Amino acid sequence: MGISGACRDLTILSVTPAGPVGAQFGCYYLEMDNPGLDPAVAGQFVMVRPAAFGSDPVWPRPFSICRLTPDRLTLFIQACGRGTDILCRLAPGDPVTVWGPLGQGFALEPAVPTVMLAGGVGIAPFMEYAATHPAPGNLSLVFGHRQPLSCYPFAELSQLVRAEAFEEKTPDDLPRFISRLEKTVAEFAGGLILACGPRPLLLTVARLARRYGARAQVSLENRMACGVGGCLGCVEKNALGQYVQTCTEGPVFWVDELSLSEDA
Amino acid sequence: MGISGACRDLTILSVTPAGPVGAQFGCYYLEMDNPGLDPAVAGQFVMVRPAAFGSDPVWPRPFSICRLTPDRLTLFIQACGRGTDILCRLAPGDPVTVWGPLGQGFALEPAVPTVMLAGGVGIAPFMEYAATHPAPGNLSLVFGHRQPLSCYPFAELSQLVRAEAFEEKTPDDLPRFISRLEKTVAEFAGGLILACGPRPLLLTVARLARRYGARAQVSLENRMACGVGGCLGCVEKNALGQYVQTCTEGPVFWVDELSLSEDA
Amino acid sequence: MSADTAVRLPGMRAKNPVMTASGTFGYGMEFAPYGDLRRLGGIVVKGLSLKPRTGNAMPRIAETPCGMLNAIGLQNCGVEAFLRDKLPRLPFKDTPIIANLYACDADEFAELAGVLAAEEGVAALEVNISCPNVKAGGIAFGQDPAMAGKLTEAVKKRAGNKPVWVKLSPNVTDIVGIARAAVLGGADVLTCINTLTGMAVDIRSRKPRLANVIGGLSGPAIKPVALRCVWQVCQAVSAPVIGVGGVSSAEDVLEFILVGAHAVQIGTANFMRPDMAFRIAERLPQLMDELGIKDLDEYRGTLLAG
Amino acid sequence: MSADTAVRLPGMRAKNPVMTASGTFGYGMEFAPYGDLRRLGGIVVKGLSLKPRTGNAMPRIAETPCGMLNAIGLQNCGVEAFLRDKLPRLPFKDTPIIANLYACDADEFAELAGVLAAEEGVAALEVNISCPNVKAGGIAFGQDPAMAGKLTEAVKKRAGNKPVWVKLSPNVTDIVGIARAAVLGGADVLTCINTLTGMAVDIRSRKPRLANVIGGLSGPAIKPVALRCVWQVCQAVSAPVIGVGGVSSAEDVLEFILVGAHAVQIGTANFMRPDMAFRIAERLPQLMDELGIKDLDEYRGTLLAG
Ligand SMILES: Cc1cc2nc3c(=O)[nH]c(=O)nc-3n(C[C@H](O)[C@H](O)[C@H](O)COP(=O)(O)OP(=O)(O)OC[C@H]3O[C@@H](n4cnc5c(N)ncnc54)[C@H](O)[C@@H]3O)c2cc1C
Ligand SMILES: Cc1cc2nc3c(=O)[nH]c(=O)nc-3n(C[C@H](O)[C@H](O)[C@H](O)COP(=O)(O)OP(=O)(O)OC[C@H]3O[C@@H](n4cnc5c(N)ncnc54)[C@H](O)[C@@H]3O)c2cc1C
Ligand SMILES: Cc1cc2nc3c(=O)[nH]c(=O)nc-3n(C[C@H](O)[C@H](O)[C@H](O)COP(=O)(O)O)c2cc1C
Ligand SMILES: Cc1cc2nc3c(=O)[nH]c(=O)nc-3n(C[C@H](O)[C@H](O)[C@H](O)COP(=O)(O)O)c2cc1C
Ligand code: FES
Ligand code: FES
Repeated sequence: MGISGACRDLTILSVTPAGPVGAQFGCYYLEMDNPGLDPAVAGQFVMVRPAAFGSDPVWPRPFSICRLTPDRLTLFIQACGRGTDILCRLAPGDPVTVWGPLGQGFALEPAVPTVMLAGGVGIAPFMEYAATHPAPGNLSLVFGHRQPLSCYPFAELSQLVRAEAFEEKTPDDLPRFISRLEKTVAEFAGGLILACGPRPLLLTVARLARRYGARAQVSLENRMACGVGGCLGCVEKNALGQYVQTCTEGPVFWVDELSLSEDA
Repeated sequence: MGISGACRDLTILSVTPAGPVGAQFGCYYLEMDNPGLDPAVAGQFVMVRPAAFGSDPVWPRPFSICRLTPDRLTLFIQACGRGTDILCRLAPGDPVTVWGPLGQGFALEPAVPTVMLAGGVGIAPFMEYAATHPAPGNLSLVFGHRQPLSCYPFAELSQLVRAEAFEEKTPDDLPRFISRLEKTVAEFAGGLILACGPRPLLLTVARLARRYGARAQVSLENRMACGVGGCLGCVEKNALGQYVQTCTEGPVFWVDELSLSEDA
Repeated sequence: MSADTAVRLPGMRAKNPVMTASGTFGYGMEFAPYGDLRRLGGIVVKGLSLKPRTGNAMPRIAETPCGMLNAIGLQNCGVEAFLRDKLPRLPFKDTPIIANLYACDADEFAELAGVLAAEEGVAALEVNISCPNVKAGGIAFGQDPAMAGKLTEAVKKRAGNKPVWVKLSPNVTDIVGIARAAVLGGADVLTCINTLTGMAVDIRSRKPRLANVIGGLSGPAIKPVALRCVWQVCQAVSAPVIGVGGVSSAEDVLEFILVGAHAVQIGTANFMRPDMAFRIAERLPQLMDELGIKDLDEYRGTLLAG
Repeated sequence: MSADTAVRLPGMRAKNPVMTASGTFGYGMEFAPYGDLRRLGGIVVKGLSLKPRTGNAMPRIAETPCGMLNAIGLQNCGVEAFLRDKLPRLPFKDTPIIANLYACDADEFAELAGVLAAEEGVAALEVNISCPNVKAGGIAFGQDPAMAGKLTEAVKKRAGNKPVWVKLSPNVTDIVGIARAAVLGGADVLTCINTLTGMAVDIRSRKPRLANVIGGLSGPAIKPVALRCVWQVCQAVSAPVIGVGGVSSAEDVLEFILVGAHAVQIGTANFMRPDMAFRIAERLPQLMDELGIKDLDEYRGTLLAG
């Protein structure tokens, strides 16, 4: 039995706000010691359960691996509910249980022009992707965001790859962002498109990829209870109409493997 | 309507270990700002609910007022379970809801020789009692404890009143402590005896008080859900065989008001 | 504040749907230091019997994950002392005071109803046919449709012009059957739900955590069960339903109204902080504004299901 | 380690009472990276039907206070694929593998039992007469004593020498009545309990949180109800009972054994951390040592009640 996926009791090293933190928003880096997790493929995730959860909330929380090095696991977390609030208030030394890397990561085709389409915290796995890509010159990022740009690791990513940000301030910005996406998908139709972010973004990318015959992957953020294929709660309908587990067969899927719908 | 008992959202100022802290034990001082609680009678208590409880545990936790000054509320808390563990891990700035002073405190008879019999954290209300007593020369303390003496505010109390400590290390120490108690009860049979601590201690004091015809009060630590008389969960049988609420009629009772039994 | 929180119920008008649940708010005055009782939509007082009751032995309460067990055993001062000492102190002109009735058989229930029906200060009679914590009667009434129907009828006959609320137990195979029987028996309003029967033990002392062994489970833990019961009952009967079980926020109030409830009762959450019901009543119109809900009639039962 | 955790059950011996609950441990292998499956007292696999089932629409799960709702709808690969692809990979020689059966009527249940009874790797058949998440059959079998008895009989006839476990629903007025009927029908073991029916809604979208609207409540929140059911059933029948519902620690295991259970199943707690069942199995003998419990037979059902 490999140690891949085994359940580890780690310790928080630091919790750092990524930028300005407000009553309604806030993004944080969580750093933990890494006592020997298997190397990750960017796009894989971990399940996280701080001791502070007690029996409520019951579920652990899934997070993309933002960065995994031999001595550090870094997550990039947006405080947006009960669980993430508790996580982002942890202090150095606090115990947290982590299992992973889990699931299927993004395809890596070093020689192929690749664009990362990220919405909000969907930027997290692209840190690892860019940092481990052998030819970052072939990589671009298009990033849509609502919180101030300084809340995200956008500056860091811009140092590694060609990066462009698009702020969504008013409802009018959405159609403009979508046409920006359309331009990108068309441009990369012969390359590789990777998307991570809110479901509406993924649905748009899937639709555009189909229209332009582009090869595209999306990373789903379905509700997960176990993260290891045991509960059948996280499923998504595949192209054959069967339900497949997002946690083991995904979270990253080729868009043509799925028949994506609004609900999840 | 007075503000007595009104529910206040306070802020933790400090959490300080009272002495050595081990895996199995640990006592802490919790200091909070006091935005205008009513003055307390020593022996009264407050109900405490940190925001960190969330929905679990459901109940707030009752604590004796260890010290209440116009600008500070201090509690002395032994970490002994889920709720107290959470409380003793709070950090300055953390929000906590408090209501009180609640219930009936200890009798104050300045001219009468008074002995405080405390077991473990039962010492907490006697800090307030000694600090506010007009004639501390009439006060003595007999203190039974299992954790190291430095875990308790014993040194501070010794500065104010005549104080004696008795460490219970082995099961053999118990009968010796009980005979020490008997000596004290006999000695103060004409004075006032106040007891606070684990139920077996209180039962012993009640029994001895009866034997020596002493006037004695005990402070009960019954399980409480509401602390304000609303749930009828904390009751104790009075001398008439009726159930009375410990939170409103107590926690301090004259021993002859009650018919104390083992269970609670 | 533009949102209208008012609720019309048979024979009464509540300024908001936030009431307190029987047994969790004393006789009302215990909570007066923590808020203005007139701000509440209604106050259901501790279960009353004809004669005073001592209640069960200690321990009577135990904490459980996101909930609690109780086996108070309906300790109460008796209806007479209530009417003499407690009711006059309550602001019954401003806030409906609902008496919660407990008795061992239908005759006693009817007699109790008769006594309370004569009181101006009592706005409605809530019949507890679902108490799991007493030996005689109690829950059995609430587990059999025929008995529930007959009992309701007996109470209704003596209730004069007071609306009769029947409080249902979730400890049944088919809560809808009981609900229908109660409505046929004359119930004006259904209260859903009383506690779930549960138990807790101490592995060290090997004793049950309640002297009564079995008790009633309440608190946030049971909210999903309460919502399901309210939803099912609202689909089946046209009498107004009051949702009870785990309500601890204004959001929870709207959840119950969304599945069809007219109002809610706050129970265990009153123990979380004694000003809970007041805070929820204050927060509700703000939340309605945020969600663009103008009044509750418009929102009630609009769940997009199926 | 001096404590003996072994448990004798009809037709099998478990090295410890820590089993996993159906639907919460996949087909077993999903959890192999997190512990040695041979360390478990038993593995109950995801509910199986004769033909593969797609299950319910999304969303299928929702978090609730100290618990969760699910309406998976018994998605499974079908008994054939299970026997071909899953069972051979499980350590059935070292740990009892229990098949959990779901079907729409008694004939189908019997047929399924026949298929499974022929398999060496299957230690027992657990009949799910209590699933709240499927339209046909499901919970109805578990809510009527006569139906529960007949169904058990039908399965037992085709079960050959495999012990038949019947899994009871808590959503009934009288669980003891169903338990007795199942035992009369030939049940060798009773599993208590399946999930409580519950519901959750989203006040903003006004949609139910489960596409199926109603789902099954599980997790620590329901432990008091599960303990009460196990206690009541153990008082009434002599068949061994397996306790399920909110078990998430070795202490919880002893609570169920104290009220009379032979073993327990870990369900929702497997989601809290995937090595949960392994950790509990490892911790149990230490805890028994601490409490001076030499073996479980000595401790079982010794609650000091009444
Ligand atoms: C594979 C994967 C990778 C993810 N990576 C990141 C990341 O790198 N950074 C980040 O900030 N977030 C990430 N998320 C989302 C993150 O898991 C959720 O924001 C988090 O679980 C919300 O928990 P909460 O308790 O704060 O919110 P809640 O109060 O529980 O709910 C807030 C919202 O989050 C949704 N949600 C709740 N639980 C889950 C769950 N278990 N899975 C998915 N959605 C849930 C709810 O439906 C609700 O809409 C990822 C999700 C998945 C599935
Ligand atoms: C009037 C009063 C004054 C008190 N003063 C102090 C004090 O000054 N300092 C101090 O350290 N402790 C004091 N206590 C005891 C303190 O309330 C309990 O230790 C605390 O509630 C335990 O909570 P927990 O979650 O840590 O323990 P749990 O994990 O809940 O249980 C540990 C033990 O504490 C008991 N317990 C749990 N909840 C309560 C409750 N609400 N009331 C009473 N006992 C409970 C349980 O039965 C169990 O035996 C006082 C209790 C009362 C009633
Ligand atoms: C301590 C306590 C005492 C109760 N006493 C009564 C009672 O006397 N009559 C009654 O009908 N219900 C009684 N109940 C039930 C509550 O009114 C309510 O139906 C139940 O607790 C569920 O709501 P909750 O989860 O909000 O507490 C009592 C509940 C508790 C916790
Ligand atoms: C996601 C999920 C799926 C389940 N699927 C099944 C099933 O297929 N068959 C069955 O008998 N019980 C099923 N159950 C019920 C559990 O086996 C168990 O009886 C219940 O969850 C209570 O235990 P717990 O609180 O430990 O989870 C399922 C439970 C959950 C949470
Ligand atoms: S989260 Fe449990 S199967 Fe995917
Ligand atoms: S704690 Fe509720 S009445 Fe005393």
